[in-house]
Amino acid sequence: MTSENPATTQVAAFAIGYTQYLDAEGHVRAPLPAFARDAAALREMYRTMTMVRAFDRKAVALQRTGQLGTYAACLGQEAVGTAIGLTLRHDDVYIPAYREYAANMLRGVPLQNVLLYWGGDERGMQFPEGTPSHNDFPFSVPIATHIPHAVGVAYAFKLRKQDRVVLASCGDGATSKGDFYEAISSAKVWNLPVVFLVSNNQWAISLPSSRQTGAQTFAQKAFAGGLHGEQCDGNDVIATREVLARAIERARSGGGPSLIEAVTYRLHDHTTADDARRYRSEDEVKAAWERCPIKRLKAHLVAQHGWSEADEVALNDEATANAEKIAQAFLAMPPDQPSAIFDSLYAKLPRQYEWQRDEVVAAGPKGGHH
Amino acid sequence: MTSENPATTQVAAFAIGYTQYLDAEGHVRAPLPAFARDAAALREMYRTMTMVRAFDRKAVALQRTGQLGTYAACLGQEAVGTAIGLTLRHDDVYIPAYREYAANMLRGVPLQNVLLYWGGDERGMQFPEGTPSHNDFPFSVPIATHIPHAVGVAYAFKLRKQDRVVLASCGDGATSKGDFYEAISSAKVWNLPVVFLVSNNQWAISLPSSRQTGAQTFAQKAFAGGLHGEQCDGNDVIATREVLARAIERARSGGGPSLIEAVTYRLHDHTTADDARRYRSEDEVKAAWERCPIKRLKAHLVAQHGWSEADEVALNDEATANAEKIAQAFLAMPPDQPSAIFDSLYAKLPRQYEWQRDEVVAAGPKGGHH
Amino acid sequence: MANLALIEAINLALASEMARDPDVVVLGEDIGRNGGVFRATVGLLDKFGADRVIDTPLAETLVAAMAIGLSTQGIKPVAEIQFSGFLYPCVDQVVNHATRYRNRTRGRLSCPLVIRAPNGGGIHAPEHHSESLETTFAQMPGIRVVCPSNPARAYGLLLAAIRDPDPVVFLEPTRCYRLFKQPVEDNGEALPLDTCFIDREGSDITLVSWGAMMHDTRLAADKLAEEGISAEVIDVATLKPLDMDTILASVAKTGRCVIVQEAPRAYGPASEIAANLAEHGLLSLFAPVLRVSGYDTVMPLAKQELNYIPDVSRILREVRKVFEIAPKA
Amino acid sequence: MANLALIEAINLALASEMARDPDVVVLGEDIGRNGGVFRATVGLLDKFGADRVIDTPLAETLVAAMAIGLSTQGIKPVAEIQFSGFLYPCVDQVVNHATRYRNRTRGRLSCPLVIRAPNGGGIHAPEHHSESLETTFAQMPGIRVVCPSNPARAYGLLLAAIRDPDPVVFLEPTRCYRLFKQPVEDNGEALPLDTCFIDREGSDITLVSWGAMMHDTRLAADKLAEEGISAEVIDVATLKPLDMDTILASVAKTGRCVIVQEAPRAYGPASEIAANLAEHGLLSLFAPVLRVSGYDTVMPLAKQELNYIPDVSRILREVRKVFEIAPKA
Ligand SMILES: Cc1ncc(C[n+]2csc(CCOP(=O)(O)OP(=O)(O)O)c2C)c(N)n1
Ligand SMILES: Cc1ncc(C[n+]2csc(CCOP(=O)(O)OP(=O)(O)O)c2C)c(N)n1
Ligand SMILES: [Mg+2]
Ligand SMILES: [Mg+2]
Repeated sequence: MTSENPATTQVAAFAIGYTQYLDAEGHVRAPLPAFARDAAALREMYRTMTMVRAFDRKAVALQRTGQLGTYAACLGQEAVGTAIGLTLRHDDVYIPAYREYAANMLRGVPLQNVLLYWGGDERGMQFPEGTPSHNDFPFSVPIATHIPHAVGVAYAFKLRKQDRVVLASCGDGATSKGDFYEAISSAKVWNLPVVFLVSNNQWAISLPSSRQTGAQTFAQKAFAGGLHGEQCDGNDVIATREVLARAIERARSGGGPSLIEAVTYRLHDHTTADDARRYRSEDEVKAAWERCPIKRLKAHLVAQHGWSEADEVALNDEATANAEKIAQAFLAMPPDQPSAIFDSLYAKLPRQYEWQRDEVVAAGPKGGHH
Repeated sequence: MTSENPATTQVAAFAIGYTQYLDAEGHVRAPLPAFARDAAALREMYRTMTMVRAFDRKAVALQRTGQLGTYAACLGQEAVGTAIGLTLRHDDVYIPAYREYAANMLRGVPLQNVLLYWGGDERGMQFPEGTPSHNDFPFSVPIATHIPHAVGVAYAFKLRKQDRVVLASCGDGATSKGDFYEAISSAKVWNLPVVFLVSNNQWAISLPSSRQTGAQTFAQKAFAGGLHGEQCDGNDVIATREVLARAIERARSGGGPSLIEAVTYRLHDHTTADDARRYRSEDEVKAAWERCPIKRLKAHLVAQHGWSEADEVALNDEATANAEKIAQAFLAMPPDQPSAIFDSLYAKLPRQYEWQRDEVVAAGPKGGHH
Repeated sequence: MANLALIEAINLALASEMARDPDVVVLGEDIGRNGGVFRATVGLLDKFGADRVIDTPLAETLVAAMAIGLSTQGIKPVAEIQFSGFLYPCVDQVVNHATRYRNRTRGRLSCPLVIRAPNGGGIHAPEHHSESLETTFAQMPGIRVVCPSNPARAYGLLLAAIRDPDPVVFLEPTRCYRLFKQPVEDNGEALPLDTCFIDREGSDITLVSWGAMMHDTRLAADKLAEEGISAEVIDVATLKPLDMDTILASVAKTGRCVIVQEAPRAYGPASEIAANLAEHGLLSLFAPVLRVSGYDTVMPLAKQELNYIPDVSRILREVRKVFEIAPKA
Repeated sequence: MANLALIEAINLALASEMARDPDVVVLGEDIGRNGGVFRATVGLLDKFGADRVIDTPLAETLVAAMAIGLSTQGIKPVAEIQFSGFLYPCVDQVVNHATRYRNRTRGRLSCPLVIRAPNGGGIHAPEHHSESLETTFAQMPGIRVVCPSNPARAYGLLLAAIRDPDPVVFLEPTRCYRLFKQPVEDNGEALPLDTCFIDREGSDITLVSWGAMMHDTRLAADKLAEEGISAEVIDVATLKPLDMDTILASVAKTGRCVIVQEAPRAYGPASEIAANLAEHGLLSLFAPVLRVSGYDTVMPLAKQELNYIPDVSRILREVRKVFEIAPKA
């Protein structure tokens, strides 16, 4: 309350909490949650982040050598994807933006699908049957417009009395779009089982988050809809996993939607089509590397769980080999049929467009391009 | 903070204040602001509300007798319009939804223009030159989409280093639309001189505000953009005027945008095309009549400023006569030319459409209708 | 068999399909207790409960997006947008998502949804309530756009739209909601979504229309009949995909064609039909294809809407032009 | 006189008009320090300052709405939308407000604004980056829609768009941003916004196109010339209002017409042009009006976009059909 006016009474009050377990150096700042006292679980998280980072590096390399289209790297944001992948249940639904490849991987998406997609092939979003990802949504390049779909999906769960949860994720930039607010606000109206996750990586292409909004935190946007909102250190995979797990549990048990802001940093250019040196300082990026999620979990593993240099080398070798294998699988994919541009347009192509399909088939494939 | 977790620290906190001077009975709850200690000023506010209420009643009567199209009454919400009209400066810009006729009137709109508009004649929004309203925006029937225009207008003021302010108003329903959030959030990014005013009249047609949002207040939506947000009793013209005046002053002096929620009640059907008995109880409406803005200011005037029954009768007679005069002026308006549907479409009608204009002119007017 | 107005036929189709298929839900603003601003959903809340008759907050983008989310889970949402001018906030969601999830996931997700809205003017409604939005949606790949013109077709086409596995925009002729009644049997039978209806057969000229303008087109055909001119009247009904076969067959027979739409002239559906005639029917045409349309101006407010909306006399004027150029033999 | 690519001509026009008119501002996402994702606004921030070169939050509805607000105050905003697929959130604002404030207030307020965006595919961009949106906007009353096809016209048409007192949607051919260069003089001279350009004169057939497809249409005309067929090539340039006079005069001369567009076929601009030919040019036509177009399918991702976008061979195929039906005398 700014006012001391006796005519004014306080009618509502709110606060935003920020959760961190591991600081940038990997020091433990607070008693760890159960899952994070288990060395195997920590190693698994570390492994996931490392595998994804190697994949990410390989994808950028493929793009730089003309073998892949525009690619959005997840460098520095591996903890968020990992936390998502480890907290959602098999039958939950994940509605991602893009850039959280660890989550896709953990939910069963072969990473060559990610390359297919950025390589300009719709088959990339055909996630495999039998995996959790099969019910997940494809990447959403249009910013924020996928978020209100979570409201519909969660409503369907509620209607069918299923205890499934939806997680919709987006970036800091996405929170400026009306779709974001329409989604979070309506989700609370019906108290739906949704978690909205904002990966605040400090930048929306060239716009720093400080010029994206005048709000001190992105988490407080929750109050616009009366949702639970909180912040976590998105480079601390333990904090992110814990805060997400609580939000998912809240949603599953009828406690309604939450908005979680994971504070992280985009270490790479926005995409391979971008050159971040135009608009941000090397110093800032260098400082951000110090807060990298992999570095800090490694420090913790080394300090507390006997992670050795040999472990590290072996893991890195495995990750590099795996990334290579993914790249090869991607490059070996035979191109799709030209007719495919009609085959999934409608359940059954209206007879009115059959001649167009025939024409494309007759013309044969034209100018494939990576 | 819900969490007692030592890993969690509070990083932001907010509160919403509610301002009221006159309660429903007209009792003074707190020391009055200067303007409200002046009997003449209070009488003028009372007069404005009474004149508008008589106009409103007449407009509904015109519609019921087939002389006017669908009309949105302002019954019960006269205080908000009055407060707006009295706080904005001549050269400020007012971007209304609809339903705040007192504000339009105080800014120089002849009320027959309001009838023209609801009667289906574009000339209604041609506010007269030489009045403050000449720079105001027309009513916005599409909900909320006019609100972000305030950002552009305020940006223009800032660019030109003018100390003018924009006030954009809307209803509780409007706060569910993305346009609303895009506007409030971006206004804060540039710290623009805007006041966003939500007239929370408890209903958006048939949807009660409790099902419009899960937020306890509409004012707290301000926090989504880091704006100043507060609530006032929108049926207390003193509180509304005071809170608006502070917000306008804040905007004018570089303090940035505010979001003000005026808590009021829609005593009439949504419009003359609506029948509110379908969805709300007579008891609720009856109770709301007890909080009516005119009733309480009258009580205060009677108790504190010697307002007599003779004063009341004289004012009511004047208001009725005035409403009658407005209605007559409206009914006497000759119809617009058919060609008018082309004349303001472009600055100069492209030659490509001249034949269409000619055709309309040749056909002559068809089926005028009230 | 009940004698129903078009809006009642819509209500009947909704109630009928909701009873038949528990996966059908309706959503939109004021559609619950209030029964919809045009009363299309009246009675549904009591019959099917608030879980399936969903009053949404005031946000059309959300309404479309929520329908998309629901539909990906196999729910069949029928979303109502209150007035045509408020369909625009749905455009982004429909074109970038509803029409694409199937294609983008190669069939993994899909959007069997319907968005219903009143379309067009003529009832002296307020500003932004009377627009004609066929082209806005019909130009989108992956969609169906349906414009019923009478109660029985509204019933059968709406059933078809709900059952269709892909997104359907269902534009109802506002002006005809209560203009006339017709016997409508609640037989649960859908009508095809890819075929024009031949409203009446004729030999001298083909009149093509859809939605509310069908009413005036039928009246114009009556008038022509009095004058000994036999007009074949085609109700396009489904604008996307467009059934040119029926229209071309008719024009092959009559050699003359006038297309009637309420939408502004430029880039309207009549242009698409005329373009197809210029491509596939040129050799059967005795005369230019003329379009009767709204003007290329903002839909006027109530007092002037009749100066904008085509009427029988405007239709007849164009028909006469055709016969002047190509007189009846 | 500098030799400029189309994107450089856009940049030159912006810089030139901003220097000339202090009321011109640019706004959009990443247009400041970053210079725009296609570099259209590079250098403007340093020249004109952050007040006039406005990086907006990520919200296209806001970008359009803010431009509207600015323009009502006599500022002349030029808003950039990064990619065509993100124009859709502007639709509601443009159709319900930008095109209407003048009319709704009977001239009291107006919206002298420009919304610029890349349009169409062919550069292997990600999803939702390659759509063709002419019809989305051209169907709106009260608007102008401009599609430049080369650097010099982009310069002159953009100046005209900025100076025009009404809203203009300026759709730039993404594929031509850097495809070729052309001498462009910074002479501050605007080109007309209501007239087609006759790109080259010819006598046997009229080829009509605009934007990026003009490039392929010119190549097709070259090829036809080699075969002794003289094609008149018309660059429509301004799709709304549409200059049919120039097109009709050409077809009156050639008797044959093929229209080339990248947008999906149904309800595309080619249909509007063909409809006008079917109405006003029927008697001069020796052969059906054929349309070369994108297909009625979602714009495919990069790997398949060339299976979608028309090319010279598809243009030539339709031209040959015309000459089969109506051989050169
Ligand atoms: C609706 C829309 N507008 C613009 C773009 C272009 N664009 C792609 S990513 C991006 C920035 C996104 O920022 P943020 O939401 O923070 O996500 P991040 O990329 O940082 O993960 C923009 C503007 C887009 N994809 N969609
Ligand atoms: C975009 C849009 N959607 C729907 C409507 C139909 N409609 C008119 S008023 C209204 C309710 C508005 O509620 P609120 O914002 O609270 O304002 P109030 O009428 O209560 O003053 C609705 C849904 C509209 N005018 N615009
Ligand atoms: Mg970001
Ligand atoms: Mg309200």
